[in-house]
Amino acid sequence: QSNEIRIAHIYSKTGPLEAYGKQTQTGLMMGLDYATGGTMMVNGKKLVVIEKDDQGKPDLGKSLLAAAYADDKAAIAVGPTSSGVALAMLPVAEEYKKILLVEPAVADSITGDKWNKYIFRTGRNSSQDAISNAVAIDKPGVTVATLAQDNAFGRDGVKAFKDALKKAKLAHEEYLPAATTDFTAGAQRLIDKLKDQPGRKIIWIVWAGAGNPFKIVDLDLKRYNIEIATGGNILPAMAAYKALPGMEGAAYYYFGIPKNPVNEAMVAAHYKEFKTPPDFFTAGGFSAAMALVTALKKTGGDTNTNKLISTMEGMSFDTPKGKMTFRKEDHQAMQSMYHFKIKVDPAFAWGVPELVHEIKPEEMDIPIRNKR
Amino acid sequence: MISRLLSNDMPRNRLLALLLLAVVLGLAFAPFIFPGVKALSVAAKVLVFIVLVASFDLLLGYTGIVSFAQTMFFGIGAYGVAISATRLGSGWGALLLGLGVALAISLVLSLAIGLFSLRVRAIFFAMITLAVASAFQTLASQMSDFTGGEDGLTFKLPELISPSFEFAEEPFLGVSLDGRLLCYYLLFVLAVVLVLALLRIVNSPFGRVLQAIRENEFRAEAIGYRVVVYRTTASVLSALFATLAGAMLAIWLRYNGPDTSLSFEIMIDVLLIVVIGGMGTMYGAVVGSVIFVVAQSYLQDLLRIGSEAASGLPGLSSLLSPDRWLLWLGVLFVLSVYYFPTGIVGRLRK
Amino acid sequence: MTTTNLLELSGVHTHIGAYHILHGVNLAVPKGQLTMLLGRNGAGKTTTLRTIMGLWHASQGSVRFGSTDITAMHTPQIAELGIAYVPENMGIFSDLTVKENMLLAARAAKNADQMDDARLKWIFKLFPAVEKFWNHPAGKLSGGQKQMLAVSRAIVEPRELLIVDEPSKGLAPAIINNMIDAFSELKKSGVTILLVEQNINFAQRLGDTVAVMDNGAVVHSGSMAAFSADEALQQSLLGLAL
Amino acid sequence: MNKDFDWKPLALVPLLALIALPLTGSVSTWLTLTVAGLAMGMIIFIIASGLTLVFGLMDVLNFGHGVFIALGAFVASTVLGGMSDWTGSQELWRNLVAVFPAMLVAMLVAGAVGLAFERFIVRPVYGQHLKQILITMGGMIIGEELIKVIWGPGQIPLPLPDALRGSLFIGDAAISKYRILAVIVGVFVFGLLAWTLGRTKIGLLIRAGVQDREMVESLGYRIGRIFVGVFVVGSALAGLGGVMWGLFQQNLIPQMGAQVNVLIFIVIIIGGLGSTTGALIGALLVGLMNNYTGFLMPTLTQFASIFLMVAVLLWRPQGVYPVANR
Amino acid sequence: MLETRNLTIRFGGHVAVNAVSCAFAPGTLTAIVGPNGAGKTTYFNLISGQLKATEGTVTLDGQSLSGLPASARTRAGLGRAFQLTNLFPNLTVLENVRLAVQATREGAHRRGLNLWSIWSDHRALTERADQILADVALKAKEHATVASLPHGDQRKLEVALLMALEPKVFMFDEPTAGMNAAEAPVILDLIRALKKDKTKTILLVEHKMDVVRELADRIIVLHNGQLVADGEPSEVIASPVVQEAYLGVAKEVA
Ligand SMILES: Nc1ncnc2c1ncn2[C@@H]1O[C@H](COP(=O)(O)OP(=O)(O)OP(=O)(O)O)[C@@H](O)[C@H]1O
Ligand SMILES: Nc1ncnc2c1ncn2[C@@H]1O[C@H](COP(=O)(O)OP(=O)(O)OP(=O)(O)O)[C@@H](O)[C@H]1O
Ligand SMILES: [Mg+2]
Ligand SMILES: [Mg+2]
Repeated sequence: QSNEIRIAHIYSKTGPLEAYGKQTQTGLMMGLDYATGGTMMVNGKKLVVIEKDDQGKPDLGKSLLAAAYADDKAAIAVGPTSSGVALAMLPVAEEYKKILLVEPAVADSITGDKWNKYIFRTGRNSSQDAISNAVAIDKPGVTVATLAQDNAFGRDGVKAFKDALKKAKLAHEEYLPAATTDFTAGAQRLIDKLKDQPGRKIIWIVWAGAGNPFKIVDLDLKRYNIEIATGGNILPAMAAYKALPGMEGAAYYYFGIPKNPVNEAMVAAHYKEFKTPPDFFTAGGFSAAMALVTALKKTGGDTNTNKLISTMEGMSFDTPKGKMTFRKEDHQAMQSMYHFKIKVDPAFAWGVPELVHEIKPEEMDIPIRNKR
Repeated sequence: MISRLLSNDMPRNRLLALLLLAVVLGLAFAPFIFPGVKALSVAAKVLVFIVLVASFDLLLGYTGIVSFAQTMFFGIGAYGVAISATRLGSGWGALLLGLGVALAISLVLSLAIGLFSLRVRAIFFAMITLAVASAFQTLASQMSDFTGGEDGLTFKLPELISPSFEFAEEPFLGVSLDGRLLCYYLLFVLAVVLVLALLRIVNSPFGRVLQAIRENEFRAEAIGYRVVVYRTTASVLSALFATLAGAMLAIWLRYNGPDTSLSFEIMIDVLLIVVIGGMGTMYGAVVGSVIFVVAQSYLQDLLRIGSEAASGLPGLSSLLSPDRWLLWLGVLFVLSVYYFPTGIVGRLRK
Repeated sequence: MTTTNLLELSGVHTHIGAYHILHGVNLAVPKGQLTMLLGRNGAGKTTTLRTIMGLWHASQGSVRFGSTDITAMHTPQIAELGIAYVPENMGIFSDLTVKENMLLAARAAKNADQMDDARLKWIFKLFPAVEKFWNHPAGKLSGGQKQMLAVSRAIVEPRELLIVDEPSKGLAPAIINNMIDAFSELKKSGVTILLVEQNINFAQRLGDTVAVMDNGAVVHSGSMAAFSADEALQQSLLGLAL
Repeated sequence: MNKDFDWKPLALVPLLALIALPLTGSVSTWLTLTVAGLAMGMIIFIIASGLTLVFGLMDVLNFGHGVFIALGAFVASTVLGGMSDWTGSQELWRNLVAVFPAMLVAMLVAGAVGLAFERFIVRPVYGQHLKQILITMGGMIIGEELIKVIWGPGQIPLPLPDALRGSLFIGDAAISKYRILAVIVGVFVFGLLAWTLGRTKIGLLIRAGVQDREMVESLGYRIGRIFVGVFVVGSALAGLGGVMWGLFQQNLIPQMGAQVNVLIFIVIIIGGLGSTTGALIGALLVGLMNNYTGFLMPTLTQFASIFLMVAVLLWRPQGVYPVANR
Repeated sequence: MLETRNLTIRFGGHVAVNAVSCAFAPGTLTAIVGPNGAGKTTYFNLISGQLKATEGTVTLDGQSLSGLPASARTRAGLGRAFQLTNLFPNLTVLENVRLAVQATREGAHRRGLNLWSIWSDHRALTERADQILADVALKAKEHATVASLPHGDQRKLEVALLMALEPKVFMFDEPTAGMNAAEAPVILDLIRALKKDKTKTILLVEHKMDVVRELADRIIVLHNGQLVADGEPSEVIASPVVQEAYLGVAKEVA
């Protein structure tokens, strides 16, 4: 027992987010492998990953996490894929006094008002997403309207984005039901609000899910000089960007952008194993692994929770996205984001984001929202 | 005595009686027989489903009404507890208030749906409830200030039934005596009482009229029963019991969200359990819930063993992959309709 | 007179679920004649007809139609051989109109215009209600009107054998007369008919041969004339004298 | 039939549009919304048309219908993926040449799977609604999982061929080109269905078979085969609908079938279970209603079609064209 | 006293029952005859509330029944057996009858809504049901499910349900149709016994003229929805309307 360090990875092996969850798992395993130099050992202790499938169901995630800590004696847990599951899990970590390293659930409240001291997060939060986008398009003379899902994810995103806009003017916020398939009506409202504005006009879209809001370009926004901006996404979703050459925004990750040895190693390993580039969530899983191994190495393989917490607070570690640092106050990993511009390259099935500017953590003022 | 308790509706088959006895004993001593957090969660889920499915059987099996809104009432119960605990704190008062409000809402809603829709064709009723239930789900995620949206609500309950409460230092038979255990037994008692109550209802003169209506509504009206009254009463009762089941779920999980109590998936599980167990027999709800919930909870583990065994055969192992557990659940759906047309209870009693 | 049998059941046993209903039915329906099948309620008459039509299958014994063994054939195939069947419950498609009901029975017609006019006229004359309610939903007809429609459907096209289960029930006396006329005309045109009937007068006026069932077996068969004459036999088989 | 044709439901469509006119404010906005809504209605009609046959006429509550829609879309993505030369072309005819075989293959595959579905899943439960719900639900789950096995669990793109992107303009109002294609396909499907069911005996036979299968067999029809045939056609139409829906969405997820289920059930119910004209009207009303509420009160869009259904049922409890007296 | 006044129903243009006014006194058996489609069943439907009259009223002992639904009319004392058998197919014979007994005995509407007593405790109901089954000679089959009964037995059960309701007014719609000549007397004996009671109003739709002749105190004739004759059985049967429109001149068979 003492020769093992058990890590539970709870994620959507099945369910609507299956594809995302699997990327995380791939990244996590690759990351552990890379960080331990292929040995899967830290200080003579073997790292054992226990996989659990939350199916995207919060209640299930909750009981799985409890079972992982209690029945499987996991020292640390990683996951989950969906924010809803993560929020249900937070109290369990507190109950069992064990660390939960959140990756890639994004809701702000995980490291905000629902946070407790056992929670760390390597993944970016909604604010980081929104603020980096704001930084990317915030210029004087620009008029922005937002198009978002009418749920907590969309509204949080727009709020953070709005708060971060300093120079540009916000003309309108459009919220559509998450299940929207036909965007004509929403687009028409946006056009009505924007068409008579002076200067550069941008619709900033924050959308996750099945619908495809980019179809609104079919209404020929160019007539009114309206542009579209949005964040990055997984590769299949970026296929829609092919129709939007020149579109700008800020992304969490794209395999071609960060230039560092860790990323190069990951991309190479991924090509080797799957013949495809790593995606969004692969990078996340990899980062989580790097954080874990870095911390465990520092404690000398000791999994005592309090010791781990004090080690990890303020800890910096290398990731495919460069250096990240767990902020002491809310345990959120501070990280770079990437201002990109879409280029169409026939060699790729998706619109290729080209780096315009790396937005360093210092350039973003990410609010601390927990009540510590 | 036992026969009165069961409202003179005895299992009428030795195997079924043994099975039921095993289920009751198993659930009564679950914390001691099946150690571990997961096992206890599964047992608690079984208890909740028994009540939920039994409440649905009152509607489907006994009255012959196909409704897809059962999870809506289930959700109302769960949200009632969740919202009041979130807003009013973790006292018993808040818990009971939430439950009371939830029951009242379910009553009004089921009455309204019942009076409107029971007049249209049966199949329309089914589709209308489907639509209403999906609208309700949307509503729950749109009113996120109140319901926590898609993320749901995590809340605290009275100390006595919370895991942190320990009423004895020493574990008993290897089981730590804490609030979680008390919570489980609270659920257990509730489930027993509610199922016996439902059994009483279906074996009352009222229950017989419901069956008559299921068989031939026109004739039931002709011999003097006001069909609308009976059917509406049945839908309301069923909604109230489902609400109670929802509250039980929320009490156990100390969490609630749309996926947990409102999703269509749960509705389908409930339908399937009714059919596997045997429609129109409360015992079917009990036996079906145990079998289904246990199978669902351990199917992935089972498949993992299967796929490891089949790892030599690439095609088979990708089908046996634990990630494709739903595939096998689907197959279970199909097979159970093929081979248990009258359900387990029906087959045993034959 | 030597007659060949158009339909012949020998030693037919039929089970419905766990129940053994027919216990070795032997029944011959001579070609060109009208055979009456009599018996108490529950004797197995309906079951016999359904077994002939392949709606239930005999577990033992055989059913022959002309030179074909139809014991194991499926209902549509049996019907295609030239058998029309009016079931006990009439089998009216109540959502469809009378016209549509008739059209379905007319297999050769692709649409209403292609139905045989002369034959329709004849049917309308026998059963005026069918014409009167031509475009009404059949479910709205009165009990007797439904019965008329059911029989009309069976005769909308010529068939070699007509099997009818209690056609006279619920019909007004005047219509029963029409029905009798119809069956005698059909018989004249060479159609073989097998009728189950409770209305003894009806049976007596039309039948050439008779078979009496009891407890799932045929207990008597012979010519109608002989049966009519033998009161003691009637008394013992049916519990009444004709 | 034409003399006493019931025109009232038909008038609902322009009526709804007229009511919306003053509410939307500007004529060009109204026109954009109306045309888009009608075209959307046509797409909905195409995906619902198969269900008119299967649920409406055959009375099979097929909750698995959505899986055929998904299947059609995924098959199309494979076919179109292999013809990128044609889809990537700027010329309309080349694009259409690519889309056409995609539709054909999708229909063939969906129809073939429908054949198996009928045989193994639906056949034992004709006439038993509850069991139909369960067993087809099981079929749906199996189908969805098999799609995941074949095409992977994630989202995959189905880009619209180049020449079908963008819009045409009437004054200030924009009409996307793809929707015009959808209208053409929709009208074609409608014509074909209306003709088959109205001018041949097949519709009658199915309705009769649902009521009293034994009697139809006793009349000498092999109702089993007819049912298989209709089910296959229904599935193939769902496959076609899947291609149209997929190209409209431009990306596909395995769950897409389940997502449209409620929508198409609503359309069929409004239409009166089995009436092709009714389904068309239902689809157009839903399409318009969604667009108008989407513009006027976006938060209520999700409830718009349900509201519409309840309103229609209050007016005509059997749907706009109850099939019994079509 | 059951009375209909000006009772009318139209289906589109078709007037199925046309302004029928008629009173039926307790202690009499009135036979209703008429060609198929004359409106006999529809007339019953209007009286018992299965159809809503376009015009006209139905009163029972001075109490108006017009606005009431079928169930309320049954509770007020109208009992009805159907022409096309209409039972609870998957319940047993005994349960069918027991349900009917429960429906009307001793203020039993409340008993029907009784959620909490155990059904099988109500012994009196079972005993009464058993007795009725004995009356219609179905006792031997009381545990059979209805769906498996032959047609004739289902007809008997149909009558048994009516008996169980113990109504003031008995409405029989061709009770012996499809019943074997040896079995029919069971039902006819029951009707005779009811007649002896002298307090019951009995309406009987029947096409078999020998039955009508023997049982009826009075015959009314419906033709195309209209009441065209009313009176003594022998008179009515002899009248030209009946001879021509109904019996098909003198070729009587039944
Ligand atoms: N579905 C069934 N299941 C079980 N038994 C049945 C079924 N149908 C009929 N029987 C039984 O079969 C026997 C014969 O019934 P059948 O209907 O053939 O009688 P019949 O001679 O036509 O009577 P009737 O004159 O009343 O119509 C009866 O005892 C009946 O109870
Ligand atoms: N719901 C309805 N809609 C339209 N027409 C109807 C309806 N019910 C009955 N009719 C018509 O009213 C007429 C009277 O029918 P009814 O059933 O009362 O006849 P009946 O006298 O009982 O005949 P039978 O002796 O054949 O049973 C028939 O022509 C029938 O078609
Ligand atoms: Mg019979
Ligand atoms: Mg009648």
